Parts: sequence; structure tokens; C-alpha cells
Amino acid sequence: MAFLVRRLLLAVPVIFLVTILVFSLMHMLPGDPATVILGQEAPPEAVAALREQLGLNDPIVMQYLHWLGGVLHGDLGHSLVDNSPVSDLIAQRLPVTVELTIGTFLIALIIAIPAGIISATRQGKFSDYVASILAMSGMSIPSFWFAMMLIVLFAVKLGWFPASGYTPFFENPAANITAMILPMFATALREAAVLMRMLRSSLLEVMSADYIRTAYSKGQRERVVVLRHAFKNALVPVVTTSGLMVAGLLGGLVITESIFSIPGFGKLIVDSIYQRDFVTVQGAVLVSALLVVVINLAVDLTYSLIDPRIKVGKGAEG
Amino acid sequence: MSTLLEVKGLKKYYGTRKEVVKAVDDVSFTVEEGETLGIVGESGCGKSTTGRAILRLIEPSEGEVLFQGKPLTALKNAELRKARRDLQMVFQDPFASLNPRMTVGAILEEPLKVHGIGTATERKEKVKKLLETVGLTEAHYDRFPHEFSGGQRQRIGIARALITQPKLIVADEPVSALDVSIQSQILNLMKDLQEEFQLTYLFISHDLSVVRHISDRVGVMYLGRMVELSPKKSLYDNPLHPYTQALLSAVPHPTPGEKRERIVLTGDVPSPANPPSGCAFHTRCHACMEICKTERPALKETGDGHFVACHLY
Amino acid sequence: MSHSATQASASNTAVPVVKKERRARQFWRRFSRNKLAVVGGVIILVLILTAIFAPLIATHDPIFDQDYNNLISKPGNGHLLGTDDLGRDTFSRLIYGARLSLEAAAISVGIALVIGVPIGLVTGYYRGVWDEWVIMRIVDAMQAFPSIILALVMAAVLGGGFFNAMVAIGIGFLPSIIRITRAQVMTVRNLEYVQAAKAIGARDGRIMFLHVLPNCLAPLLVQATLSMAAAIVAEAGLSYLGLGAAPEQPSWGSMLHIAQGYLNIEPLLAFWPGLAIFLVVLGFNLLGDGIREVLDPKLKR
Amino acid sequence: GCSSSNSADTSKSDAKPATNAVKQGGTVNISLDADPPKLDPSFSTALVDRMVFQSIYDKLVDLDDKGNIVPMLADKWDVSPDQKSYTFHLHPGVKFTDGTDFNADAVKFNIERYMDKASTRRNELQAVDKVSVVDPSTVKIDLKQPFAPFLSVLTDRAGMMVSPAAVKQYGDDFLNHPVGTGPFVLKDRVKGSTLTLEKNPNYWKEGLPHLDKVVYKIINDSNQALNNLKSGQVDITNVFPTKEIPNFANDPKISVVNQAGQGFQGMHLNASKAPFDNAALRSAVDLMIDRDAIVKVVLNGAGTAGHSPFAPTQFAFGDTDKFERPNVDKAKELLKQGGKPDGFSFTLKIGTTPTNQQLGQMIQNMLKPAGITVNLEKVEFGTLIDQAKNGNYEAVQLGWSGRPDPDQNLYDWDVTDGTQNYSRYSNKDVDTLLQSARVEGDNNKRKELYDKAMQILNTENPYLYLYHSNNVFGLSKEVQGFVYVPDGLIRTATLSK
Amino acid sequence: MSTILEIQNLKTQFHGENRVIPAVDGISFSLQKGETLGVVGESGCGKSVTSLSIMRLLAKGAKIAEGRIHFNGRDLLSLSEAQMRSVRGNEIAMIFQEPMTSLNPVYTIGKQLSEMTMLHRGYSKKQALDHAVEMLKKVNIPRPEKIVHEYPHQLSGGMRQRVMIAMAMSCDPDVLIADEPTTALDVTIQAQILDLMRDLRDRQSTSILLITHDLGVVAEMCDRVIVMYAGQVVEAADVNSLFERPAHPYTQGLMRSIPKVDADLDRLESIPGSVPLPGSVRQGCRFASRCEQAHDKCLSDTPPLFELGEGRQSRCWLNQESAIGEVQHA
Ligand SMILES: Nc1ncnc2c1ncn2[C@@H]1O[C@H](COP(=O)(O)OP(=O)(O)OP(=O)(O)O)[C@@H](O)[C@H]1O
Ligand SMILES: Nc1ncnc2c1ncn2[C@@H]1O[C@H](COP(=O)(O)OP(=O)(O)OP(=O)(O)O)[C@@H](O)[C@H]1O
Ligand SMILES: [Mg+2]
Ligand SMILES: [Mg+2]
Repeated sequence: MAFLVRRLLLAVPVIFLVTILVFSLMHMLPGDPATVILGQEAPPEAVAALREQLGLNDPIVMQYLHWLGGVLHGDLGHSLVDNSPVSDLIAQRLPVTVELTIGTFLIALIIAIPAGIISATRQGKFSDYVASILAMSGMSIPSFWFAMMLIVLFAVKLGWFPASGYTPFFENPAANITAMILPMFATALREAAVLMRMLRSSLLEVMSADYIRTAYSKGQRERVVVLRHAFKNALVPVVTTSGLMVAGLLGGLVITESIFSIPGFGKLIVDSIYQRDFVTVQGAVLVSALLVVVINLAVDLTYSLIDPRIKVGKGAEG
Repeated sequence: MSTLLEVKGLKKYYGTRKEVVKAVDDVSFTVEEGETLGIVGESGCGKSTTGRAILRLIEPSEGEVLFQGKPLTALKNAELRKARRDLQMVFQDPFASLNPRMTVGAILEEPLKVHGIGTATERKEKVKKLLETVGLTEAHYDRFPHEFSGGQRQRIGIARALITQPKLIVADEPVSALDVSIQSQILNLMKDLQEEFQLTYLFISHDLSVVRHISDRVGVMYLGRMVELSPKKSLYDNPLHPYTQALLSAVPHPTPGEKRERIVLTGDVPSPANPPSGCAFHTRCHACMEICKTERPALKETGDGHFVACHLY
Repeated sequence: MSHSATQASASNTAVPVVKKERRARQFWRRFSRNKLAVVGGVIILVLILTAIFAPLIATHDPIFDQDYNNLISKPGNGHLLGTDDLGRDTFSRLIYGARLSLEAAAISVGIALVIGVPIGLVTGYYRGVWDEWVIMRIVDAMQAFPSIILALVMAAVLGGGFFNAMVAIGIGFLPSIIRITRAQVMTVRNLEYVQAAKAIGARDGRIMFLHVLPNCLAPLLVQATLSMAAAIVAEAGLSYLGLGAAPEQPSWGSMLHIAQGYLNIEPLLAFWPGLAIFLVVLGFNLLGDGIREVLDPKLKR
Repeated sequence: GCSSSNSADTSKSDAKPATNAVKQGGTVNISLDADPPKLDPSFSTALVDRMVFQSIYDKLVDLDDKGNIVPMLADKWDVSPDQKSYTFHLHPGVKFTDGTDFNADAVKFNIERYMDKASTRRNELQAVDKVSVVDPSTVKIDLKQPFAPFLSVLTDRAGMMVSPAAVKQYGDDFLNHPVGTGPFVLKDRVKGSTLTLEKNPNYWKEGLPHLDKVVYKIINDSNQALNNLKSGQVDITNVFPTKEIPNFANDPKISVVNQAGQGFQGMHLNASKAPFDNAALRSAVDLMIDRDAIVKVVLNGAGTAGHSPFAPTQFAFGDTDKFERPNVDKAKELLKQGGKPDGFSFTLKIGTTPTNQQLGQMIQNMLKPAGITVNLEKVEFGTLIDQAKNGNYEAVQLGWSGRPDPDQNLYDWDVTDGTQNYSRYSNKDVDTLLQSARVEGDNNKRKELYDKAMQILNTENPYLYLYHSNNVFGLSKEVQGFVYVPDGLIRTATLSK
Repeated sequence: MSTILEIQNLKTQFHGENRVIPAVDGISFSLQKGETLGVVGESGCGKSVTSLSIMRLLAKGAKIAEGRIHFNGRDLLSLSEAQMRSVRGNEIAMIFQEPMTSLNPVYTIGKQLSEMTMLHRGYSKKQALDHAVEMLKKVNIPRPEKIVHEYPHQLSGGMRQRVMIAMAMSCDPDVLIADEPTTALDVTIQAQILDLMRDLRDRQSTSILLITHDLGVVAEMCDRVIVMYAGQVVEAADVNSLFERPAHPYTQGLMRSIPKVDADLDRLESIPGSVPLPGSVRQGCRFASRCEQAHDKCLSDTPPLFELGEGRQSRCWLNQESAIGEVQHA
């Protein structure tokens, strides 16, 4: 518990910096939000009025503090564009991306773990080569291109899956899943490749460790040595990568989301940037940074589950 | 003979907020000009830390180091860099102590460059000559470290320490990474060089035989403290501290069938983060008394330059 | 003296301990045994040659050779891979696209290295408050920021254009470059040869740049190569979102962006630039991986 | 003085003979290419908002399929001879979907709300002096001076009636809780994804709407929208990839609505700074552009090349829309006049869509023979508008979706300090002409005034008109009752499936 | 005394970057029941490769090219992998040099100790754990009931090496191969471990193959010694004769180059140069380049391993006259 508190406290400056970073970046963006929101036809008075109403005429620092004050009271503010609470927007969009992320990650794991193990234990053999080449290719395919090709094949030519669109899971689970499969696969391929390579090299390293030789010297069979003795030890870097990956996916599915017209979190941020909806962007990025912190925490907790040497709270900084 | 180096109350604590590792805890000794002071002790007892703190490669937490009467510990950075011309170090790991991206020539010339000694050609000459001195040849000048064996690398390390013609060389386990037959080559070389250049050595090792061979005086460290310090003969023939006695008796002799009284210590060396109170050795000492548990014994002379920190004396 | 002399000659005769091979050649030999890495190297070489000799290889002008009577045509009619939405020769645009891809990789990774390496070097060497509480927290904050969004905003802040977009992508690479440099510096600075340099009285600057930095380059080289792959994908991604290279520039990413509109009509239009990106990214990845394998002592066999 | 007075009894759905009974119930899915940001007509700025508004709100008057102004909530209206006073006779017994009454008070409330400083409708209603309630079903609007486009304005957002009670209840958040008198009621919304509307069971037009549900789905990409149309997940798409039009000529399931709209596309040339402070150079650029090629390539023929802001359906349309074929010699002549005989270069800022890019590159290519070098700069839309407004550009490509009245497509662009006069163009004669056209009630006279203004503008060329694009919808053949209205907005009340 | 393990002409090769490295080049020796056989030699001379060859646990790229390993009447090299597994840990057990890294960091001591008996003796978890506690007691680990639930990183180096020994002894193996079991430990801890090994050997009459480079350890522990140089046996003798009258110049040099803890030597002798890489000497005696007594024949002719009587062997032309024969296969 003390550890959790300490870690969260340590995260405070980071979160704080994130807010400053996003705030200043958004205010450095060319394009006055009032102008963007009101569009081409707006008369200058309306723009001025909106600026006033949005508090855009206050000094930047005041705007920041005002926003921060709200955040500290649990109020992320209201969207500049449609006035709905930013927290509602996030609550609507985040679960979609979370579903997408989890699905992507699971698919990636299901591919990566067996492939990584096979490739590591058959190092230098044909199957290793095949797996390595496939992994390298997987890593090199731009996911949005891959997505486009998947749409051409599976949605347009074969018609197995919808080309795009999104149905909330609780509305129609089957429709939800069929709509999510292509986007998940489009992204998962690359992630699987990354994980697989990480697992492979980590396993190879572990397989040359002394304690693996010890395990063999006990008369243990290879399968047991690999799955029991080596695998768990090889997981630490894989978990690190997974953490980074999940964190990256949560904010980084923008392009997948736009290709498949999925109303996700990344798209919310990008759309809000385009609409100069500062408040929404700030809120969303803040939440995303918090998620990163939480994921890192989860990763650290996982470490200590895997490796008793890593005491929770130690070895955080690399 | 005059005192070249004087170490007074040297301490080095590594602190995390929760625990303090007392790597070196109040160590004092002197090194006379031209002699070799050996320091022995088990792994983690603070030998290296002592050596490095003297050269201020790590900043000592407390204490004073006088070199030729001048306090090294008080020097500013620039002065310290200058002073390092006279104080050199030979490192333990012949594989890690040479920059893999520099040629032997560049490695050896660097100290000269740093101290602005000689012209380019003079430096090159000097290096080539020194290569011969340490048992290598001119031909090695342009080679990279990875092209050498461990023993040869250690020669290069020694040459680097020698090139500025220092007065004191701190050698931190210079032979422990080497095979026996190579080890003796290096030990011989070091002895020869000492003679040739009137060097003073602070020789750190965990190997009692090696220390005996090379040293004039020997200090024994345990858990960051100096427990015994004495001329070699009297230390090896008549060890006073129970730890020294145990240490000496634990060394296997290459004499088969020899029957010896062996003191086998129980337990492990305690952690320097949490050293026992009083005499740090009392937890493993066969002669432990009540006073040992509470009072830390001072290093006192029992005669003939033989110092011991033990309540028995 | 006599002793050392005899030893000198003796040790000479027994020297042949380690191969007398120079690093570069040894590197090359190891590298060339890794077939995949060689494939990667060849791909990149072909890319570079294509970029240099684009005018000789291309059959048409990539920008101004528009033919409004021959839009989105299939291969044929003097167009090796058909034409695009303005009747331009797809093949020629692909060929010229190699230049942009190389520039994208060079600019973004260059920026990241030029800024990131010194920061990582200095903070990793000195550690302390600045490192821990300022630089690393900023790096954390940047990493907590979704990377594509960072690039997007930075690109918008810096203003349009290819160069700026690449700078934005380069800034996105900064955190990882700083981290890798710093981690490496922190390992290397404790190595004995760095201590040795300190012991001979060398200044910090000399130690950092002569002793620490050169020995940190291996992982940076790997990271740089892999980042080049990432840069090309990122450029395509930004182009896909409508930012990046000027519209007439035959960047593969913007070609893809345009081609997406014709996916139902002519999927091949999206196929070619995608394939080009894939191959080049694969090339950089294989190369980076090969270099890593050669340099990583743990993987040496 | 032609005070139109119309008194068609109920709704225009009667225009269609309801011979065999229209199918009731069911859902129609309409794809929109963007998420409607603000469901409040008072603050709405986006074209796509207006799509959804057609289902939620009714207007005082509406447009019919010919573009004529027809009754809606106002059964009829009288215009005073000085054209400064409009009296609307409201349809009786209409209720908002929150159960409150629609009456003259509500109209007064709405018009005044739109005139508020913060409202984006303010500019459209600036001619309004005051609104007075004559009796519960009669409301009178007085203008400061005659304003010819007034009724046209009321066919759109400024004429939409929202529930005053709901506005009071929700305040700023009304835009997320829209309440009108329309055929459908907003039930559920997932931002960025769907808007689900349900039938208004008490709709005042007898027998309407037919559908139980209308779902707007946000699909940004027109190709994706088409894919969804093909697979049946969507019944109507509000955009259609024009290059696909020929492929659907005989499609059994999908028909394409491809009709002229009211808008125009073109580019602003910044007349306040070099090089385009020189009219000859502007004209040289104008002359070199091959508009026919653009329509062919960019629109795949779904539009008409043009040289004026007036769409073919509008009364002001005519000879002013004609243009010359590109002519290098003549252009060179103009360049000489402009003091740049060897050509010049300028930066054209364009948006980031593929169409924007295509257009930009064609212009770049077309100007090359005259020695004019175009540097294209892709600018993200938010920045683009900002820079256009601030005059921070040399040339910028921006168009207009169009409105029914010519004034709404010209006045603000070319009058000195007009809200859309990004070209920073100023010409006394043009100002006078456009002002007079505004207050003139007779459309024939107005056309003359516009012709005169366009003659000046087509030689001065502060804005280069390029083409009028069509509105192109994809429509499943299962959908019945679709009526194309030239404002390009889909009316859902009459749909059935 | 009966022979329990006999190595005949063992040749183990590494397939290096572009050549074959004969790491072990024709080694023969035997281990008697209850005997401790020391193997000494400089780093890289092939000690570990020999032991790993016996266990058939060589790293990838290594191959046993020739030879036989007879163990209890079977040739280990001809066993199937499954048969070999039942030998490993059960009949021949092994302790490695690095106690710090030879235990799996993610499992408890108890779990790692149990693995062996569950595998070879079919113990239940409970039985195996009890047995583990029993074994830990035998190696003098205090509070064994607690230690079985701890992880390796919670133990000191000495404790871990005891655990390794306990593990190796779990199934009462006939042969224990100890590859530099104390090299990583401090002298005082080394003394504890050596005491323990002696004790176990005396109680259970296990045969021990003790690999070390420390002649002191050899003198204290071993009955017989073989000295290896560059992949070959250069001398074999009982421990007393070896230290009193080393026959091979290399052994002689080795003896003279170690500093003594109980005597002051003015100057050490040293063997110049360093061990040649296996396979780098193609002709003549592998030690010739470092040998003070080398003559022409040493450079041109490869010496065989001469049988000197009383079980002594030496690979040096100087011993040719006193030889009573040559070891076969050599
Ligand atoms: N940078 C450091 N931070 C924390 N503790 C340290 C650090 N360096 C050394 N120590 C600790 O200080 C103690 C003394 O270390 P030192 O390296 O001086 O021992 P040593 O006698 O040289 O041991 P060895 O024989 O293993 O080289 C050890 O317990 C070590 O763990
Ligand atoms: N995995 C390997 N690949 C290639 N060569 C190897 C490998 N392992 C060992 N060798 C070579 O085999 C020879 C014998 O190695 P071995 O490990 O048996 O030496 P050792 O006598 O145990 O030395 P040490 O005392 O250092 O443990 C060495 O020269 C070494 O270079
Ligand atoms: Mg040390
Ligand atoms: Mg070994």
C-alpha cells in the first residue's frame, strides 16, 4: 500500500508536466479555437464573444490554473465544441479503445507466445527462420496499409466482416465482435511480431543461463526446462514491452480508428485537436497519461509476481 | 623512508534513504615511500572502496587523505586532476579496464596528453619504450585491446599507470582475474618495476598468498574496518586478530596430507548495511567476550608496528 | 630489467591468443553471416541507389506529367505500374518517393540524435537533480503522451511542410533516444576504463566524449536504424492524416493516402506504395536487427 | 412589391400522390461524413448539423424540390409593401416534443435568441429590428430595412424553432438535449459514432413520419460509407465517391442522387499584399485554370465548371458564370501588365483532403506553362481558416456550401470588410451594388445588379470561382419517399423503408 | 576399488566461426569408486567441457566427435536422450562454479530441491519437500524448514553453494562432478564448503570429480590428480607424487609459480606466455613454446602420454626414457 502511494506520488510531477506540455502545445497551435469553432461565416463579434465566453482572453497562466483547479476538483471541464462534460466524452470513448486494445493485445499474445517459444528453442532451425522472417515482416507492415488490404480482401471482396463501423458491445455483442475483428487483427500483427521477437531473444538469453544448465543437469526434459524454468524468467522484458505496448495502443490507435470509423479514444483526441477543442484534448491526454502511469504500475506489480528478486517499489528507474 | 600517503579516519557510506551501507568505516593507515602495503579481506569488506576513495575516484564521506603531506581530500577539481599524475591505479579486470575503441598507443598516450607532457613524437617514443619495459613490443602500439590476452592487457594497464611516472600506484586486485602462471608473471613485473622506478604500491587483494609475496606490510580488513595492520612477517607468523587467524588457516596449502589446525568460521560475513555492534567480527569470533558485543575495539599497537583492533590485546 | 626483457620476447612468441583481425572486418564478417541482415542491407542499398539515380530510372516526370485522359489506369501504355489520380506514372512516383523516404528517415532520426544523445550523455554522466527531476520527468511526460498525437500536434505547431513534419517525428523519438543513451552511459561510466580515464586526470568532457560516448554507440546505432524504419511508417501515417510532404511530392505515405480513395476501384494503387514502405521498413528493421546481433555480446556464439 | 402569400393547406408530402399505402415503421440508417458538433441551431456552424436538424426541428418556411420557398410551421405569411414587415400565420396546435406549445411567443423567443450576440445566426438576422406577438398564432417581424434574402434565411437554421422551455431547462447544454417540433426525437447519441432518433408520435403533419427510427452513422470516409451502403448497414450516404458514380448506373440495389447544389469552390487571392495586390496577376492566374478539366478530374463530372457564386438553380445565374479557355499568350500579356513578364511564384494553401490535394496539384500544373510557380502547402483545416481570416496567406483554397439566396453566397465575400472577405478586397462600386441588391425586392432587378457586380468581380478576380459541385447521395433502392431539395439536406419525415 | 567412470579418448569440438575448435582433444582417465579425482589446469584448457561432455550437456555448437564414456557398464554416449535424463541428477550429479547464478531466481529453494526427487524417485510434493529439508540439514543449513520457502536471492553465496550441493546429493548419485565449486567464494566460506564435501564423501562414499585451478584445493581434497593443458591430459598422478615429484615441465612450472602463504619467496618463477587456443598448435608439444626445457623434438613431434608406473602418466619427451609404455588412444 505504501508502495502504491509512493508510486502515485512519484507520478504526480509527471502528470503535472504532461498537463503543462499538453496545455502549452495546444496553445501554441495555430488556429484560434473560437474561429475554428464558429467556422467561415462567423462575424468578428461572435468570435470575440465566444473568446470571452471560453475565457480565451485571460492570461495563459490563468487559463491553465483555472483548468487545473477544475481538474483537482474532479472536473475536467466542458467541451468547447458542444459543451458536454469532457468526462462524459471520455467515458463514452475510452471503453471502445480499451476493448480494441485488449483484443489486439490478446491476439498478439496468442500469436507471439507459441511462436516465440518455438523460435527460441529451435534457434537456427528452419522453423526459427520462418518465424523470424514472418515476425520481421509483421513488424514492417504499416498497420494502416495492412488494414486497408484487410478491408479490400475480407470486407469488400469476401464480405465476411463489415468494412467499418461500430456497435457497442452490450447492444449487440455479435455485431460488436465482427466489427472489431478486422481492426484488432490489423494492429495485432505488428504487436505480435514485436512481442514474439522480444520473447525469443529473452528466452535465448535465459536459455544460456547457469540455472538452465542446472535444470538440465537434474535430468529434466527440455519441454519442462523451457516452459517451467526458462519461460518465467524470460517474461520480465516481455512484460515491459507489453506495458509499453498497451499504453501505446490506448493513445495510438488513431489511424486504425479512423480507417474503421470506430469512435475510439484516439480519434476523440485527434478530432478535438482538429476542432481546437482544447479542453477535451487536455482532459483526454491527462486521462491517457494517468492510464500510462497505472499501466506502468501494473507492470511493476507484475514484475514482482514473476520475479521475487524484484521487490515492489525497487528497481523502478532503469 | 618518509611517509608518502597518510589516511586518517577514512569513511565511505553509501546511503539510500532507508539504509546506509558502511563500505569503509573509519580506516586509518600510512604508506611509506617505496614500500608495498597490502590490503586483504574478503569480498565486500571495502578494499576497493578504500583504494578508490584515496584517489578520490569516489568521494569519501569523511576523513582525510594526505599525499606527501598535502591533503588530497581538500583539492579542487583542477588541482586534483594535476595531482593524479602522481597517483595512479591498476584495475582488477583486464577486460574492462581498457577502452575497447582505443588503440594501445592511444590508451597509453592519453595520460601524457591530459597532463600536457611532451610533443606528439616524444609521447610516441615514450610509449614505445614503456611497452618494452612492461614486456610488450612496439608492434603492439596500433593494436586494439581485444587482440590481447588477459595477462597482456594487465601489462597495458600497468603501463598506463606508469607512464606519468607516478609516485604511488594503487593496484586493486591486479592479478585475481589471471591464471596462476600468468599471475606470477605480473607479480614479478610489478616487483621489477617497483625497483626500477622506486614505486610505492597500495596492493589490494583477497589472496593472502599473493599479498604475502608482494607486500612489506599488510592490513587486514573486515566489514569496512581495518582489524590488523602489521609488517608481513609478524602478521603471517603471528596473527593476532582471531579473524586474521581464521583467514590464514582457511587458505588451502598446496601440500598434500599436511595436518593443520583449522579454524573454520561459522556463518557468513554480515551485511555492511547492518554491521554488528561493537566489534564487527564478534558474531563469528570463537573468542568473543561480552565487551566485544558492545564496544568497538580501537586499532592499537602491540609492538614492532603490529597493530590490532581486538579486545583480547 | 632483465626479467621483463626476457618475458617480453617470450610473450611475443606466445602471443597468437586473439585473432589479429580489425574490428571493422570482424564486424563485417559476423554481419555477413547473418543472411537476413544482408538482405536488409541490400534493400537499403537499393533504396539509396534508387534515390540517387531516380531521374535515370523513372520513365516520367513524377509531378508535372499529368494526363487527365488517363486516370487510374492499369499497367500498360508506357506506364509500368499504371497511373494515379492525376494520370501521372505510378512507377516514376514510387522511384522518386525513395528520396523522400530517405530524407524522412535522415531528418527525423538526425534531429533525435543531435538533440537526444547530448542530453542523454550529460544527464546520464552527471545524474543528480537535473537528470532525475527535470530531464527524466520531461521524458516520462513525453512518453505518457500518445506518440502519434504528439507528432500530430508538433507538426501542426511547427507548421506545414515535409521538413517540419519530420522534425515533429524526430521529437517523438527523443524520449527513447535519451533513455537509451542515458542507460548506456550509466553502465559505461562505471566501467573500469572510464574510472581509469578519471584516474589519469582526464576532464569530464574528455571522458564523456572520448571514453563514454563511443562505447554507447552500438545500441544507439541499432536504435537509430530501427527508428529510421519507424520514421518512414510515421511519415506515411502523418501523410495519411493529411500532414507531411507537400501534395505534389511523391511521398509513399501521401500516395497511400490518395490511393485509399480508390481502394474499391483500383486496389493496386494502394498496393505499390504500401509494398515500397513495407520493403524499406523491413530493410531497416533487418539491418538494425543484424547490427544488434553482431554487436550484442550475449548473442555472440 | 410581389408579396408572396402562400396558403397550401398542410404539408408538401401531399405533393406526392400517396396512392398505395406507404409502409410504416422500420429504421433508415443515414451515414454522415462528420459528427455534428452542435445540435442547437443558434450555435451550429457545421453543414452536417443541418442534416440532423431536418429531423429534429421544423422551420417557419422550407424549400421544396424546385428550391421554392414553401410553408412549414407558418401556414402563410404577409409581407408589407415596404418589405420591412413580415407577418407569419402559424400552424395551429403544434407542440414541441417536450409537450409545450409552439406559438407566437415561441417564435419571438427563437428569433430573439438567434439575434443574441453569442449566436452564430446573428449575422443572418441583422436586418431584423423587432419581433412582436400579434396573437398566439400570429407573429410579426419588423426589419430595419428591406432585406431580400429574409425568407431564404428562415428556410435554414435561423428559421428553426426550438422549445423555449427546453432552452430554459438545459441552458448551455441544450445542444445536447435538442427539442423541436420535428418528425423525430433524439434518443441516444454516441459521440463520433451514432445518433439515434425515434419517431415523434405526435408529429403535427398527419401520417408522418413513416419511420420508427432514423439512425445517423458517422463514417468519415466516403468509400467506407459506400461499402456500408453496399453491405446494407447504411441506407443513405450523404456523400458519394464521385469516381464510383458510373459503376452504379444500373445497380439493382443502389441508386445515386447526383444533383446540382447551391455552393461553389474556388480560391481566395490575398488582394492586400504582393503578388496578388495586382489585379492583372490575379487575372492571369484566373485565365490559366482549365475549369473543365478540374470538373472532369476532381468531380468526375459531378458538377459544373463556373465563374460565379451562383448555382444554376438560382435566379442570379447566367452569363456571369461563363469563363474563357486557358490562353497562355493572353496570360503572358496580363503578366506583362502586372509587371511580371517572366512569371512569379506564390504559395497556395489547401486543406488536407485528397480532393483538396488533387485540386491544388492541378492548379499548380495548369499555371506552369505561364511561368507561374505554385508552391502548395497542406494546412490542417483549423489553421487554414484562421490563416485565411487573418490574411496570413497569398492564396487559399476555400469554398462555400451555398445558400438559397444569391446574397447569401456573394455579399459577405466581396463587400468591404465582409465576414468572408478573406481576399481583403474592397471596391466602392461593388459595395454599392451588393447593398442595393439586398434591399431590392424584385428578383429581375436584383439579377441586373448582380450581373453588374459580377462583371467587376470577374475582371478584378479577388476570388477565383472554379466550379459548382453537385450534391451526390447514395441511396438504397429500398428507401422510398426520398425528395431531393437543392439545399442538399435530407428530409427524413417522408422516408419509408 | 572398482572403476565407476571411465573416459576413453574423448574429443569434443566446437564448430566456431570458420573452423573447428578441438576443446577437448583425446582425453582418457578413470574415476574409482569412493575416490576424489582432481582435474587442474589453466583457464580454457577444457576442464568444463570435459565435465559437460560427461553429462552430455554441451552448449549448442559443441559436438563429441570421438570417444567413450563408460559409466557403470554403459556407454553414456550411446544412450538415448531419455535414458541419459535418468542418469543426470540421479546417478551423476553436478555442481557448478557460480552459486549465484546456478539457482533459478524465480522459484523457492524447496521447489528446486524437490524437482530432483519428484522426477527420479517419484516422490510426492510433500515427500520431496521433507526430503529437501532433510538434505538441507545434511549440508548444515540452519533453519532448513524456513529456508525451503525462501528464494535464492535471499541466501548468501555460501548458503547457495550448500543448496547446490544438497541438490546434487539428493538422489545419492554415484558420481558427483564439481566444476570449480568454490572458486567464486571467499576463503573462509571455501573452507566451510570443502569441509562439507569431504564429510559427505566420507559418509556416502560418493566418487567426486573435482575440477579446480587451485592447487591448494587439490592438495587438500583429492586422491588422484590429472593436469590438463590445451585440451589434453599432460600429467596424471596420485596427489602426493604429483606435488613431490611433478613429472611434466608444465606441472613443475605451475607448482613453482604459486606464491605460498606459509613461506616467503623472493621471486616467483613464472611460465612465460599464455595457454595457446585449442587447435592453434598443430605440431609438436603444445607446451613447447612456453617450456624452458624444450628442444627440437618438442617442436616437431607430438609427445604421447607416457605411462610412468604407479598410475603415473606424463606427456613429455623428457619422460620417454623412464616410461614403461604409452597410454592408448593418446
Ligand atoms: N556504489 C555503491 N553503492 C552502494 N554500495 C556499494 C557501492 N559500491 C560498493 N558498495 C558496497 O560497499 C561494500 C564494499 O565494497 P568494495 O567494492 O569496496 O568491496 P571489496 O572489498 O573491494 O570487495 P571485492 O573483493 O568483492 O572487490 C560492499 O558491501 C558493497 O556492496
Ligand atoms: N560455447 C563455446 N563455443 C566455442 N568455444 C568454446 C565454448 N565453450 C568453451 N569453448 C572453448 O573450449 C575450450 C575449453 O573451455 P572450458 O570451458 O572447458 O575451459 P575450462 O578449463 O573450464 O576453463 P575455466 O577455468 O576458465 O573454466 C576453451 O578454449 C574455450 O574457448
Ligand atoms: Mg573490490
Ligand atoms: Mg570452466
